[in-house]
Amino acid sequence: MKPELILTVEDVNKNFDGFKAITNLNFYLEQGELRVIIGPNGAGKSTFFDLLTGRTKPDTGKIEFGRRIDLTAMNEYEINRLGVGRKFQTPSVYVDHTVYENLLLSLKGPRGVFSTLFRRTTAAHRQRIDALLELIRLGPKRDWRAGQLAHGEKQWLEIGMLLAQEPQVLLVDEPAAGMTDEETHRTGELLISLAGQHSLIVIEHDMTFVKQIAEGRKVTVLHQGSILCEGRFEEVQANPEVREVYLGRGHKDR
Amino acid sequence: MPNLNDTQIIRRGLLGRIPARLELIGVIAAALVVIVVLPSLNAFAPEGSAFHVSDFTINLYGKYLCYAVLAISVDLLWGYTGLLSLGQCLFFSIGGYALGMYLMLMIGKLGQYHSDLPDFMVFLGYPKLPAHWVPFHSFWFAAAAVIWVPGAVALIFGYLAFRSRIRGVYFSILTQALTYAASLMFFRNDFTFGGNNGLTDFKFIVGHDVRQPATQRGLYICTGLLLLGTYALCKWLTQSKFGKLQRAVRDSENRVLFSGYATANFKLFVFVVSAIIAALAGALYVPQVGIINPSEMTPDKSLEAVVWVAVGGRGTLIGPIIGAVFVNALKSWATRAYPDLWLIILGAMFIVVVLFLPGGIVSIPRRVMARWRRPEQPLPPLPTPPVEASADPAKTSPASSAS
Amino acid sequence: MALLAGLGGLAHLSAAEGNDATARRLLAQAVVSTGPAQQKLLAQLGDSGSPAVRDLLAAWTRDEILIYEAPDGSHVPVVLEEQQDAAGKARAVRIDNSQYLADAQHHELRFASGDLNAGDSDMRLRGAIQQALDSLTLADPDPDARRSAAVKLGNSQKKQYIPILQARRGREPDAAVRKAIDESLALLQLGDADAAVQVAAITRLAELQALGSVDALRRAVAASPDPRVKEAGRRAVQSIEQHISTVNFFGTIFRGISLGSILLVVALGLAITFGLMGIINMAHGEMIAVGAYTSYVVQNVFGSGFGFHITLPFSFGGQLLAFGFTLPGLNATGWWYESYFLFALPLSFLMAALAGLAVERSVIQFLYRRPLESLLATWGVSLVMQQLFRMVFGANNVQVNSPSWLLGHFSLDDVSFGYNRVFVIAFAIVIVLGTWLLLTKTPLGLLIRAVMQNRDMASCMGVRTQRVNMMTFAFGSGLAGLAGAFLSQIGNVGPSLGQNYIIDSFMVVVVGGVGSIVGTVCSAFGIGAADQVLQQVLGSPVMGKIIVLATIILFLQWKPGGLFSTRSRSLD
Amino acid sequence: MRTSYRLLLASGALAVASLFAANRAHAEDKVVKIGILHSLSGTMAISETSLRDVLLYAFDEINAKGGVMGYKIEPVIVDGASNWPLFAEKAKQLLEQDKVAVTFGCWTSVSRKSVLPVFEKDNGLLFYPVQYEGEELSKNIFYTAEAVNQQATPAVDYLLQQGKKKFYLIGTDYVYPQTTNLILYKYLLLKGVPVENIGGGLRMDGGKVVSAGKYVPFSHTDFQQIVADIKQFAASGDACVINTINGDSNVPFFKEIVAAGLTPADCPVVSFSLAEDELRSMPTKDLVGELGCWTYFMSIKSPENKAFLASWKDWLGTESYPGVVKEKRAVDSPMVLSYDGVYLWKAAVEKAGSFDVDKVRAALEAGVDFTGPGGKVTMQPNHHVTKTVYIGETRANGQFKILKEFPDVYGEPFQLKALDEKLAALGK
Repeated sequence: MKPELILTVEDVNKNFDGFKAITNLNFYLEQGELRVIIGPNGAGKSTFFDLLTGRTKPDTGKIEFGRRIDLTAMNEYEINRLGVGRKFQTPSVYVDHTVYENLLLSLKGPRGVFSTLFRRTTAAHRQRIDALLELIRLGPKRDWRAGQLAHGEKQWLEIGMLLAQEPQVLLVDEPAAGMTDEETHRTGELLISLAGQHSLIVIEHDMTFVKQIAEGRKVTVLHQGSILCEGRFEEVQANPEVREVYLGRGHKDR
Repeated sequence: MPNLNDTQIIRRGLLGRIPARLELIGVIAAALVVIVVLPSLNAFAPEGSAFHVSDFTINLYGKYLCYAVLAISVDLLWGYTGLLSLGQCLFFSIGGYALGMYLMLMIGKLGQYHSDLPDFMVFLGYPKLPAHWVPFHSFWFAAAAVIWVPGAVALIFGYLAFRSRIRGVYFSILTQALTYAASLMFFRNDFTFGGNNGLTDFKFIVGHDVRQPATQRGLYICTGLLLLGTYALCKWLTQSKFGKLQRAVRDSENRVLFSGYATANFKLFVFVVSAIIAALAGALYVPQVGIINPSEMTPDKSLEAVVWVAVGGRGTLIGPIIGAVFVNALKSWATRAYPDLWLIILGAMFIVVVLFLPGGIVSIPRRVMARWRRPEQPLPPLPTPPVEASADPAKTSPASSAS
Repeated sequence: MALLAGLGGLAHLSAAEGNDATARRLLAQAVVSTGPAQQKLLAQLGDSGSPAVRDLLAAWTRDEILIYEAPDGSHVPVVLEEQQDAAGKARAVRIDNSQYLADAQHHELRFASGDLNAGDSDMRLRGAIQQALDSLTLADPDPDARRSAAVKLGNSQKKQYIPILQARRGREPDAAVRKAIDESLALLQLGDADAAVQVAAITRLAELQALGSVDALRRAVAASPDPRVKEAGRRAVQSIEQHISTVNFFGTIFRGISLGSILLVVALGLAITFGLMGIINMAHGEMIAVGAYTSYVVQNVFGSGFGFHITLPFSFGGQLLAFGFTLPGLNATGWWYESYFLFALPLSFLMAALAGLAVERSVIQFLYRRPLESLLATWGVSLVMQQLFRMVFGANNVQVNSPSWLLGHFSLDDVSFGYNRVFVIAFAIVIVLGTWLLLTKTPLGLLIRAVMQNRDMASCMGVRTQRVNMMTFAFGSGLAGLAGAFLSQIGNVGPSLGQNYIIDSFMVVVVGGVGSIVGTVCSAFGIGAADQVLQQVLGSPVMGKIIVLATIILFLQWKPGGLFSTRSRSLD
Repeated sequence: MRTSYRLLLASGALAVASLFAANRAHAEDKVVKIGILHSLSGTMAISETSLRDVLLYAFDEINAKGGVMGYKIEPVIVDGASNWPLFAEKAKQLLEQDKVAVTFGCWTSVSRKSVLPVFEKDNGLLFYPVQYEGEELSKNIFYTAEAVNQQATPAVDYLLQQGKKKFYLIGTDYVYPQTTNLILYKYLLLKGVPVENIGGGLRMDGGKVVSAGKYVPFSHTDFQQIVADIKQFAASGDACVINTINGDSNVPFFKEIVAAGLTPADCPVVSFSLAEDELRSMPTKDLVGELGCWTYFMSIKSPENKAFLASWKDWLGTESYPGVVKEKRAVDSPMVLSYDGVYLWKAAVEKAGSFDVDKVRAALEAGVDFTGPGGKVTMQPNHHVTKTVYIGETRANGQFKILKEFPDVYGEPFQLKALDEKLAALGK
């Protein structure tokens, strides 16, 4: 049985003032899949996420969620409520709030103005937050303000905030940036453990990390706004074209 | 606990360190002095005694309290939500005009022409009261208008602005344009609100002679209660989950948006609430100063209100109150003692606060304490990158983020 | 001025000596006489055709004919020579015989301008002088002067001018003047008793599309019982009104472009500081005022000098604090004085750039990443600067005289083009081109664009970003200064000058699209044109302005990034 | 490094503090306090500072001659800062805290409107010196100012005499121009000028004209359209412009007039808000021949005026009040009317033998007079002043050449109603 598609992207084009950011992109993500996207700078990776999350509207083409829902007609928060969570390239947390509050604001639940005014925080909520704190290993720093955290910890916190939303699809942009090797490894393990229950797209530059999470999985290489090649990590690695445009220029070009 | 930098001081303010109960006691004590003690001394202490508070003083303080409420409304937007509105005085004035219209009609036949029409309509030859003036014979209609008119204006403008994601300085510039357009509108004589002269020469408010000290005292007490109420409301707002979200929007709007919150609705809600607060302040201001005219709604006045907040300490509730009272008291003194230098004092104060004291007056004790505790640790000479510059990847332009 | 008239009188002497000598004597008599005698003398002067007298008559209307009371009690009308001695006094030329005024010992007498009283003239007398002048002017070598004289005679509704005009019509070489004469003749004939003459005159007016004749035509139609006159008049009015709307149409276009140029000139500096650098400079208006005040100071230095004195309300050791300084004047006159504006332009740029530099170093350099706070701090700067202007230049507006080459206008088919307006359009084109060249074709421009696009990156690449910031801000401020220099020529110069333009400037930049010079240009002209068209349609400048502002707010709904957005996303 | 910086700051602060501490002492024993309530900062400071100066001059002059009934005048100067609620606050301060005997002040109508309730409530006394729209009569205010019939209507009379047939009305959109133009509109109709000869536009409400003329907002700078309109209006000759534009906007207006080639000979402009003081900041060579109408001109040749001007100049040379500009000063009607007001009040106090407001008011209403620089001024029972109206035309030196005088014009604040009645009687 063929697994259900969770994301369908077909013939998508996007121009910025004449600059072709995305050209004729076709992309399919299966339910529970973990997909890594690699590609040199300017390949259109972040724009791709922008398109998926409603931040940018495509000029042409269709983007569907679960084969039914047209994402191009929706804006960021509607798409998020559908179950698409996004982690930004540089960590985006509420620096003035404590770690606990950061997670509290991200918990799945009603998102209206009045519910934030009148809904009380229940014991269940607190338990869920405690569990998440455990997972991202920030339990001891529960009452620290997010602005005081180290870079890697902020990455973890953001991942925690993403998980608090209980999304179906996680879009993760360079999660390992600024982390120690040990932390990076742990992040990889976490992402792998999420696959199956969730669908994930991970953008990454760190080839060690990519290798860790993409071993045996499908990898997409973006180049100049379209897919250069797609396939198992090992195949892609061996592809001479890929080596030329990307690997050939050195691994960590950031 | 790690070092606090300036921005953190701004955000936490003085009261961040004071236990909630102590703060509550302080607020109640201050409220008692303002709302009970001062008016009592005005009413009962004999004139000439050391305890007597003159009618003039009560009236002056009443004005300051109105400004304090206005300042809180500015801070609710700017300090807590990061929206620097240069149009708060528009709402303040609309509130003032709404009540002013009622007061105008209450003059009745006591005006210059002994006509039921306001004087300026008589001599400009208006045959009858324009239709939109008629319902303002009712105090309750006017009181309702104080709330719904500015609320509606804020709702419409806010909806348009937030829907198209206008923020930061663009929001400031647009609110400035809105205020400017509105003041041009009100300056027009044809607009039936008295043009440049505005509304003035009030006689009665709900049956009381507005010029009597007792009435003024009553208005003063109402203003004090309004300030207390505003403080309580904003305290509740900013401490609820809603308030947390407000600050989240200020610090990282994209994160909030990508967490499934319709940030525009939140901003709109704050904008409308703060417009209504400003309008209530304006409505109480007008009978106390006795005039409302369009120069109250020029962009400069709104900027001045922002100065109060900045000087007092933004992102706190006590800061705007201190700032409004302090700057206006200074103004009352300086325009008398050094009229030529007043603008220089105000301008310089603003520059100094922005550059060297971003936390305002309320941050001073904290800064002093921070120095005293760690003398070897110098204060940051200049504020660190603050609120709106927080790293937010989605703010970069698509051209550069299309990596 | 006085000397122009005096010298003019002397120069013409040889040409038509006999005629002029008589005319001058008549004039001298006219100045000191009153009532009907004076009127009669003036009528004679009008007929004399003496060009020398014309300048003197004009001088009379400007109160430049002065009366010297001789020791014997007689009144001698004179004009003062332009050449002044060290004491500011000048020789006096007698009107009657064009000799220098001298006392009994033949010593030439010298006077300062305030020493003598002016020969009396009031509005009615000036009317009479004007008529005499008009008759004389019909023979003026300058066609413009002839034309305006002809128009005036036509409006006078006095039939006695018909023969004068007809005589001139025969000799007139200039087509425009002929047209004006025809128009005047027709207007004068419109009052004829004969219906046929009236109809001919009406037809002629319609052919000539005479703007000023509509009222007269309407009156004639109403007054005349003759149906032919009524019909012809009705048609003529219709046709001329058609013409008026055409004139208004083209006039509005021109005015829109000129207003757009002014907006562009004031907003261009802001497009640099706000658009490129992201600094919300609320003191931009004060930079404009710096430029305007610089023009004022330059004007005074070319004149009698400039000085100021401030007393602060503090005492120090019992002495009030005070300071000030004085710049000596060049006492330039004539074209040399009039050229002050050409010197004022670069100096305005320089002074405003220096002021910008000072503001950048003292305040803005700390606020590059805090746009909202730059807004607040620069507002403080603007308050301080306004008050400094008041202290140095006084709370009053100051007096700036436009050079004569910026006054006046020319007309094309009844659409008038003011020289100052034409100048601002040219000026706008020049500074936009200059700015564009600087930004795109020079190394500095490259650096500026690099720093503005990515400050950190540029800094990493070894660009001295601090310096580039300084230069850019100074440049933007300098442009504001240039705008100020120009504004001093069309408006008032006062401490709050800048406040009148600050909101407009921001609107122009925001509508144009932040960071886009092309956008600024388009939005300036768009807003200027919209403003003028709305004013024309609504008949109310205020409503026009309000609607423009409302439209801008709505426009930003549609295009939040402005016309030429460099970002395709929402505004951050 | 840091320490020295702080030291510098601290010593700077100390120096500033010591400056503020310096004070000027008054050591008079018998004094009467008089309030001066003008804007010394903000937009209106341009005009109002001169009034403060002339008041100080008048006080010094009176004090030098022994004061008022032996009391030396002590001025209490407050700044309204061009902020109307602040005017009300300052008025309260003067009346309730300083307990001044009388106040001289206000320029704009709105400032007067804002302090009026205060003066009525506290039963104070205010002298108001600046031409205004009338339609007001408070028992606590004495208007030495020109009423509309002491400025605008005489000017129109003069222009009609000069054979002008078409009148273009233009002003800043606020109550003074609106009211004045409405009065003039009715006045012109009454004088037989047809409606189509009154330019600028009309606005009707319920079949009645409620606004006549063209209006621009405050600080308007772009007059191209309007001047083009005037030019077309004036193309047929015998036209003139009635200008009630306020303040700053006059400069761009006249520059545009000059640029369009509209000369005073073709189409004179008569302005009601430009006096000598304003002309100092105007390019006067472009204005030569344009008209003005006031109840005082600096060029009046009476001995009183000559003496006044000489003594004023001497005073400027010797006074030591901070903020008084000494150079290039002009004197104009509002200043002289302020000055006249001081003497009218003094006369009334002396007549009443008391500073008591009610008694002084009664004395004023009974009629006191004073021969000032502009001629004799007499207080009327209706709180306005009978005085001489002058029509003048601008000269290149910023002075007016007097063309005509209307002696002893009775100030009449309520014009509109009277005109309406007259028009109704004529069936118009």
